[in-house]
Amino acid sequence: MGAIIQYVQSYLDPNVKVTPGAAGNLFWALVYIMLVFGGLSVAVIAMNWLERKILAHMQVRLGPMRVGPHGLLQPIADAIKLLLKEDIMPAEADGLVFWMAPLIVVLAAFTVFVVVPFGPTHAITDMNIGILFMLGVSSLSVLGIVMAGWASNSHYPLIGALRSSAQMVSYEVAMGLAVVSAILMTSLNAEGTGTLSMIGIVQAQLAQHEWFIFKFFPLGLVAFFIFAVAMVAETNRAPFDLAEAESELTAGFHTEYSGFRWSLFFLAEYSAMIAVSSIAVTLWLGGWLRPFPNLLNGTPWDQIFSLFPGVTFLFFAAICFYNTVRMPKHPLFRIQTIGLAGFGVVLGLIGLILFVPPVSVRIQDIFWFSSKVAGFMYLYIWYRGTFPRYRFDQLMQMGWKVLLPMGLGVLILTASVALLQQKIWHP
Amino acid sequence: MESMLHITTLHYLVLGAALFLLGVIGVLTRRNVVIVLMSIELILNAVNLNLVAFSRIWGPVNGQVFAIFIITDAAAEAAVGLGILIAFFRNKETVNIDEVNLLKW
Amino acid sequence: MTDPNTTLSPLELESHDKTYLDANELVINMGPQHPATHGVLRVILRLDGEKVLGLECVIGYLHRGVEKIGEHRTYTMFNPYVDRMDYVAAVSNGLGYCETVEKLLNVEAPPRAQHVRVILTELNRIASHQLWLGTHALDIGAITPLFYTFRDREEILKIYEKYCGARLTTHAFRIGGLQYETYTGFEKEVTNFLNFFRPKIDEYEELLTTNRIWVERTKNVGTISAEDCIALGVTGPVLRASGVKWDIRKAQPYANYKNLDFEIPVGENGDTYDRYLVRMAEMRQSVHIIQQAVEALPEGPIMAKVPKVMKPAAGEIYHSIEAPKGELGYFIVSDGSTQPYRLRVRPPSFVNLQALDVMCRGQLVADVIAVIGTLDIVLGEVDR
Amino acid sequence: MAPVATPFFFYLFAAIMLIGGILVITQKNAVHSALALIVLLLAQASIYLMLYAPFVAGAQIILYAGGIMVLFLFVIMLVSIERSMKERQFNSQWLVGIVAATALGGLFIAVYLKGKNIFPDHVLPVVENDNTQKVATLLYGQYMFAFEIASLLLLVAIIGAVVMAKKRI
Repeated sequence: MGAIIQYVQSYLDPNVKVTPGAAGNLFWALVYIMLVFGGLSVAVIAMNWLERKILAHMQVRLGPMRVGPHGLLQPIADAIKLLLKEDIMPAEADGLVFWMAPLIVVLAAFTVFVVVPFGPTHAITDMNIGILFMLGVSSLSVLGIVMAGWASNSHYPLIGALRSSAQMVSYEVAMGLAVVSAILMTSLNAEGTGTLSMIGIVQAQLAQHEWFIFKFFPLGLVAFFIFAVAMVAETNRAPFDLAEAESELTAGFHTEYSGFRWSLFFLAEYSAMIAVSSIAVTLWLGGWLRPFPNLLNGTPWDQIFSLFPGVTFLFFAAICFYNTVRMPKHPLFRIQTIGLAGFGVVLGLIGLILFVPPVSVRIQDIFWFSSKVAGFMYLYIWYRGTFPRYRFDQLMQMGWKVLLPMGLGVLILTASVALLQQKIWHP
Repeated sequence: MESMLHITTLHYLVLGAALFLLGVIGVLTRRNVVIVLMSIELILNAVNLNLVAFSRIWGPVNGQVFAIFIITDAAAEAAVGLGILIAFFRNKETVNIDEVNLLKW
Repeated sequence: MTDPNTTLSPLELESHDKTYLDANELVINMGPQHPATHGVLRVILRLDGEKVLGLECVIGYLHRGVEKIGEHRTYTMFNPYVDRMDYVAAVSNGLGYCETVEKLLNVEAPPRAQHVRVILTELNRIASHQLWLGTHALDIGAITPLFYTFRDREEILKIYEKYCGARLTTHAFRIGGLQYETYTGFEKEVTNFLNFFRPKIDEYEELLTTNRIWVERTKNVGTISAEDCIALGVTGPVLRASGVKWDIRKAQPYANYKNLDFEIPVGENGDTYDRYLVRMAEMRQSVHIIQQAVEALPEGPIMAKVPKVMKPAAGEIYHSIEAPKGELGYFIVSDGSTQPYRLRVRPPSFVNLQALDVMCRGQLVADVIAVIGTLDIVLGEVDR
Repeated sequence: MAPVATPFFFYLFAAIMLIGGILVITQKNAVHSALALIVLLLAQASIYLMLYAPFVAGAQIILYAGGIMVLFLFVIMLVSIERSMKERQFNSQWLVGIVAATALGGLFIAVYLKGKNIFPDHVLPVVENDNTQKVATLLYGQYMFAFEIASLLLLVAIIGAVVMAKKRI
């Protein structure tokens, strides 16, 4: 107990830089696992609500409005419904494989968060091969998808599984090339040694005073673009959602799944989205670094930027209060109005807590990282609202004939430019 | 008991040998070509395990480099082997290795 | 249609091929419960991996025997039934039926009635194309156009509701003219709708026409030549997209289309993208037609003199109109009694659906969905 | 500091690997075999981590579990396995096979017993962070030629697989 208090004290003291997730510190690794996975579940729930709302507003409709004020409790209602639903297994299915498939997908999607760096000290662990681990483990979810499709013993899931495995395997290649060109950039220091560690990659960007998306313009940008396309394909989302193309294959590999097992697939899909966005943020968008760390530096700017987390939550609270005022004054809406106001109060309180200096300093990294990831999440929703779906052969063509040569070209160019820079410009 | 708890290189080597034997038994006795191919993967993995264990005791990572080469080789082998398997299945409609007894079809 | 295999049905092909065993071959059954078959169409697909080797449509899940019912109802009583065939273009169905019976009776609807008929049918054409666009885009994976088109289709349905009280199966016309006079402000509301709708077409086009994915998904997909179209009896936008300038509104003008100025949009390649462009252009032309009809809306009676009990002279008649989906024809044989001796409908969806096999051979599974969408079939009309 | 529970984890993963290996060669259903093999490969990746070979562990996960095994599952799906499941699983020389394997095992045991003492008992101190660099230096330095040949091998394998598996080229 004393250790905990001591730890919390050291945590709140900005001068002490503890690394709670360091290897060997099993207790704090466990605490961080709880925190990250709790946060992840909340993020998935919020994402569910936000996707439905944002998509609805893009499509001139309201989205969920019934359960809770502005449908805020809808994801919880959905979760309860899914958990209470009868769990159906087709009679001809292969029981063991059918049972294991969603577990593998969920495990693969969740395990990658072990190395996601929410801040220099906010990570479960820092692995020497962090990015390799992330790519490797996230590629394991293909196995689950293939198993789900095969175990259902039905044509639509089988085609869906074949499609999605072929898609994920092909796009992994382009993705890997883009990642390699970013890792190459980490080696542009005096010693000439790069790193695969997720924290190391962000620190390399800090040391080079440049996010890798702007490095060797436009090479970093092109690599980022390749990754950004490949990551959408990798997570089977629109416009690459062929594996679960509703109009063609009903629901693809999870056609035969229902209830809890289906919700596991759902959970895995959203956490995989967050995971690949985290990779993109870490590799190209400076991870936990705040915007313009070089241009707007100095203590006053630091202080201004440290206000951002609190202000954001206060802004959300203000939106809640505004909508509370706009609620119909009918007695039927009384509970909803109170609920919305209460939600606003909670958000406002969180915002106020975030203004307390020790907290606000500590929360900076997490805030910037999460808001960058949130930007990607919005992009995902936007794509879904805008694009039609690619056809399978076009998708393959894009992966192998467009993104792969582009990735190779970017890799070679980045290497040449880096070599030139080291040998000629700064000998 | 003390020696049991202290993990030495020999432990890894014994594990590797056991895997190797399992792979050999699989290759020699199974009739399903897919499982035979998987048994070959088992054998390659056993070799990898030994290489990595040796590189751990002697220091230099040459063994790990060879392990990576073997993984590459396994990928090539799996691709060609499964390609042959598909061609075979298309003509004979079976994956039984005992039926592969003709030099032509 | 050059491949000799095309003469065999997919199921025959299967036995035909048995000597050559194929690990990838798959026969899958799409529908009748499938989100993209627009109702209860069942398609048996024979696939090589993702490639379509052949397909067979199985229809009849929505068969209600409309034509047989017609033989047991009087001419007036049968009128509402035709709305239930192509329920998204109910007004056109009604127009075709009323004009056929009028031709049989040798009556002509008064000019005002004809103008209102043109306005309502052209509105219906827009509504039908909107529904097509939304569902077609949804099939290809763009979910947003559906909501845009339904938002705007609502305005048309509101006009219908105000005019005759119904939104979908309107039963708007009567044999000999109209039952109801237009409501106050009808012209103004229709004009308002036109002004509201013109920029909306641009909005749809903005989402799709130049969208790279949309173009890639629709260009050179489900191509059908003009000869094949004519050989299969395909009509409507599908025929016009193949480059044949055939529109019954121009070729055999009915109602008062001969007084109205409009153009027939024609495509070149006969692929899904051209059919999309043709339908978009048709919506613009419909707006143009309605504009003229509203401006020239004459005063006068809305009902011709029609006997209370209709007993057309014995004989037979075929009359067809250009419904949103193609040529909608009615063939009625009268034996001089109050009921038709035989009634037969030539539904455009049914005839166009025959082209599905020709259009899908050699394409991929995803294209089958796109082609079903682009044919714009309504199963109520296919099965009748 | 040595990792906390090395013996425990070693025996855990070794048990997983052995059980997985036995399942691979005894299962009737090829998909179940493949699943057992995947579990085995992941356990082996963990053992690589215990041997301070993180890069090989990562390559094992990406290439073996995420690549090769997907290929296996893919092919198992394409070839229908219902028939082969009903057939006899082991061929007629199973006795010979087992005898040969046992003899080989005996040989292994003999060699290990004899050479038990040649392995140094001390554990080298490990700088964990430079493993990837060391591998890279060797791979692109000393073994550059082998690396190129490996890439050529992969190219040949791709072409060979396509030629074999495609119906009409």
